[in-house]
Amino acid sequence: MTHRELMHRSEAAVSVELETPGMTLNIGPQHPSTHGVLRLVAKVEGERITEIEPVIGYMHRGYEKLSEVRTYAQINTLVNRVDWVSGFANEVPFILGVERLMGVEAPERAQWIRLILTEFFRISSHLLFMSSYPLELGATTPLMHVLREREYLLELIEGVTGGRFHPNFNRVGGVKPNYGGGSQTKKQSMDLPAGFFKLVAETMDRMDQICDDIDTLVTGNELIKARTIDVGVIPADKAIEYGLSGPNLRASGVVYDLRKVESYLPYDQIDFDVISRTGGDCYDRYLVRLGEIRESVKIIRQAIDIIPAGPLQAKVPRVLKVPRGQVYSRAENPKGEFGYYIVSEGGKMPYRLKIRSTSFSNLSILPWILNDQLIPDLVAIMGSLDFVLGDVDR
Amino acid sequence: MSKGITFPFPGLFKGMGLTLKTMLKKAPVTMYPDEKEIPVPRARGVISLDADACTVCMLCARECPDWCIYIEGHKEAQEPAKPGGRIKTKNELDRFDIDYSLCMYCGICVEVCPFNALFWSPEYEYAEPRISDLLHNQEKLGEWLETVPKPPALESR
Amino acid sequence: MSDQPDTSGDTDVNPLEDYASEMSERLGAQEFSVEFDTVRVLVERDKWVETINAARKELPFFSWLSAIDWSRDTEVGEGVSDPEDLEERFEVMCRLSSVTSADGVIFVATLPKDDATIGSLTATIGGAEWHEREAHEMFGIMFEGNTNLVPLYLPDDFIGNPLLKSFPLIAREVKPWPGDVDVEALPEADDEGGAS
Amino acid sequence: MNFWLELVISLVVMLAVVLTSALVTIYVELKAGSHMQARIGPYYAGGRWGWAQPLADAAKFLQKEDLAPARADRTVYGFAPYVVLMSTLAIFAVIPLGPDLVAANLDLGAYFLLAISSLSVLGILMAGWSSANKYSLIGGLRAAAQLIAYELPLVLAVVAVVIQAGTMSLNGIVEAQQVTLFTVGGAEIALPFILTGQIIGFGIFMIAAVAELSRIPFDMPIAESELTMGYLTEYSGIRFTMFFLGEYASMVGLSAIAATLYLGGYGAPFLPESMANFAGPGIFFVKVAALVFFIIWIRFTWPRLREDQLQSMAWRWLIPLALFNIGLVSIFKVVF
Repeated sequence: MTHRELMHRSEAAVSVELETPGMTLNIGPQHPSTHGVLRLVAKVEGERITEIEPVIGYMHRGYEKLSEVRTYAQINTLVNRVDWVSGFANEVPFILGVERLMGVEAPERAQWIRLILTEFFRISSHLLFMSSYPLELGATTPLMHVLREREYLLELIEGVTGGRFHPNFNRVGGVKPNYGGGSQTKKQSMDLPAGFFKLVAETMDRMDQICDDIDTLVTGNELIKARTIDVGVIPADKAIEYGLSGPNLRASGVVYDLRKVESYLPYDQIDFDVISRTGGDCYDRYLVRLGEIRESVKIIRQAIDIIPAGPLQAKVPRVLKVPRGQVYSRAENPKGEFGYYIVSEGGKMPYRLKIRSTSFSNLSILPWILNDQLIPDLVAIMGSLDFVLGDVDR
Repeated sequence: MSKGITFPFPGLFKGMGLTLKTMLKKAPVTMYPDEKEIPVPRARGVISLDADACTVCMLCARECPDWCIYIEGHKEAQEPAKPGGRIKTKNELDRFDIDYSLCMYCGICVEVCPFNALFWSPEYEYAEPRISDLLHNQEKLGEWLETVPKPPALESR
Repeated sequence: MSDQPDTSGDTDVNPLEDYASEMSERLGAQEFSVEFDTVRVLVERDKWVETINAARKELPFFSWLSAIDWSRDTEVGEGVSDPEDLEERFEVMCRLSSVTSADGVIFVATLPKDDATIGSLTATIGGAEWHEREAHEMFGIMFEGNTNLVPLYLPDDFIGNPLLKSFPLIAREVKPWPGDVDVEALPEADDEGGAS
Repeated sequence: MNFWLELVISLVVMLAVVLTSALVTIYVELKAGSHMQARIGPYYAGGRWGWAQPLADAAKFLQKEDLAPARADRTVYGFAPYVVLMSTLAIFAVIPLGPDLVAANLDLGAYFLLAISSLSVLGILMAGWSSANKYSLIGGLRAAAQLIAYELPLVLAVVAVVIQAGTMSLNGIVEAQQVTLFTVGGAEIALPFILTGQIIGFGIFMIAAVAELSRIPFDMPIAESELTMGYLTEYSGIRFTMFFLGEYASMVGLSAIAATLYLGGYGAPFLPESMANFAGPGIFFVKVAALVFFIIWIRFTWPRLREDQLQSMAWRWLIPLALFNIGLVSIFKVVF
């Protein structure tokens, strides 16, 4: 008999005498476990949640509206701020969509650089989860250990793109080819800096090491297991119905990874596995992400061996005017399916840009999954969904 | 007990071994004010301005997504190169301000500048107690110019 | 993008075309279009819920739901390319996709501006609730059957539907554009590029 | 000696010992915890190693405004921290630092300890209820539930010690651990209780003690990721300092009890009787420090359990185990 059933039974026995009226508990918008400004209005009886209403929008920046007054190059600086821990991975589907509308294709080297940087950001995003999730369960040390290692990765990203979080490195038709700024500096290429491959190899060894450390500190820890196994189980049909994607979907037993099914970036030339689990509980979601870090390390190791020399950007007009058309372009963001529906009316700015952000859909399951859970499990479940509020509110 | 938990709780004690090991090692910390963190050459720290190169073409101010660059200028007549030659007009920069409280460090202005006037510098120590002090004027932007590093060498492959 | 069949050229050989036509025929949809690998199937407003529920048998994954405001009255950004021919309307879009392949279809329903009402998907798709709430507050579209159409992002006392083309973007109106002060005409960047 | 003089001296000495040990514990937690997390921790305060950090923190807290929520029950709210601190200080009155170095040598020392250490929950409940904050209330109630669940294994573990020692006086218990058990090559060997059949009891005592201290992995009453700060949510300034000091003082206090009951108190295997009053406090300090470090160590390694898991652990595992332990010790006592 599980704890939960026991709890139910004992509560039933007690509630005959001790009838307590419910209470409304307002969690957030300023609360340590809401990752920013999520607010949850929970009706609780004791510690058990009987009804929950998530209130979002405290960080609504109106990116869809702002995009309508910005050129495509300017939008690129916005979209990497939607989910700010995976900035580059957000730029990729947007730029791919614009490229599809314009009929340009990025040169091969640019595609590989995109792939490598996307995987960097995947590791970075998952490492952030590895640090924040144990913190939500009360363990403070993984945070420091993991962020320490993530710093090496961010420095690597900064060395290539100039930005740690918001690279703004994708350009229509490739990646940023040169520094810009007049004839002298314009010629100075933004290609990978010297020693990059060696540094990547070293950093990837570090990533393997930190994965082992995470295993020691978190995965094998019995208290973590007690808190996460069989907690917050999302069955596959519910996950599909609510549009959960990425590791959250794969933990429920649906093996669906856009890197395999959509043919974008040269993922088809790389040998990697799609990590999935079948339980759908918090522990499985955690394990899928940990496995994906290891897979990404594998991908990057292969990619730095394959990457060919060549130009960074295809020929594109100086002033970007995108032909009329509508396109839905999506890619596997660290958190799941990230897509853009771009409606162009032939101008310099899109007529409408719909951002299909991952966390928005991932979080929409909250009212269903948090019903009849305990307050401590609320924190465990919410954390395991790995959302970024900027990605929810856009 | 939930599944996957075995009695002597080996995981708990393995974790304690790791924290103890970390405690005995030297902490990988840069002691910041005493010891400066050196950013990579490409780091987007602050934008520096070479005012002499600027021709007040307004491209950067127009392309800026945040509208945080303010430029003013006037035309000035220039002495003709040889006596009797045509009098040229030249644009003189009066004001070039970047409001770093609005800037989102995207680098579009540096990219679009056609005259080698804007550069990225990796400097980062310009936090201010008052938000209005984050508006850097022409002189201040010019001071950053000497901190602009040479671009790094490129990977051979 | 590299290995995708090029759809902007000859569309006859595109397998997506066959897929879309078969799909729309089976669902009894009005028409379909395939551009840039994006399959759009037009659905009658009255058959919206029914069609999507039928389509979920093979495309179970609910990806997103949103709308477009096709309008001549454009306060922000660039308007449509041919304002004269434009039929003012809302398009409600819902994307379903497979969880085994790259297949995915965007279902589109057209709503007139004066009667922007459509059936709600929330009875069968739990995830549609937030998306419908968003479309409701951003465009003012009513979803019949969704009992919880309270604002999702905006404050409770907010007036207006921000994503309508006629809704001004205040941030761009309270501050003058710094690029507006002109000293001289824009130099032709291409000519000047190698000058200095 | 004059009774009053003795009282004043022991009061001042005990107070100094308690406050110093609390501050030192805070410092060790800051510093050791930082290094476990690959950080430096306190660095500037006081010049070297940031040794003055706890003092600086205390000075900062004292300057802060003493806030109380508008709807708080001010009397209870203001009084709660002192109840907690008082119950903690009282623990130290009976802890023997040497054969004669004890503020009050009670015959029922162990009984007094258990009674007084559970008083702190009263203060916590007062704090939780009077704050007029739902998080505080839940935190306070969790603390109460936790205390009820863990007081029992704690008492049962101590009962086994009392049975083995045959006395409730703490001095008596320490002396019972100095009794020569056997001789090896002329050296008289006396072993603390942890090595003579109380290993299970020690485990139960430490688990229950950590639970009573509300520290990770049992810090559900505070649980900052769930309840922001539990019953401490609304406290600031001097009252928060009282809670803070109280927490660390009781950490030292419970470690001192554990050292006395299981680790032989001020005694050491080869320590001659005559030296006990001089070397005793040092030896005792080392033992307490080891236990305090252990508690800090697990705080920086483990996550937090869930309240219902903690309850089920207490009622389904610890209490039966403690009863079993009593039985075992009793049989042991009767047979030998």
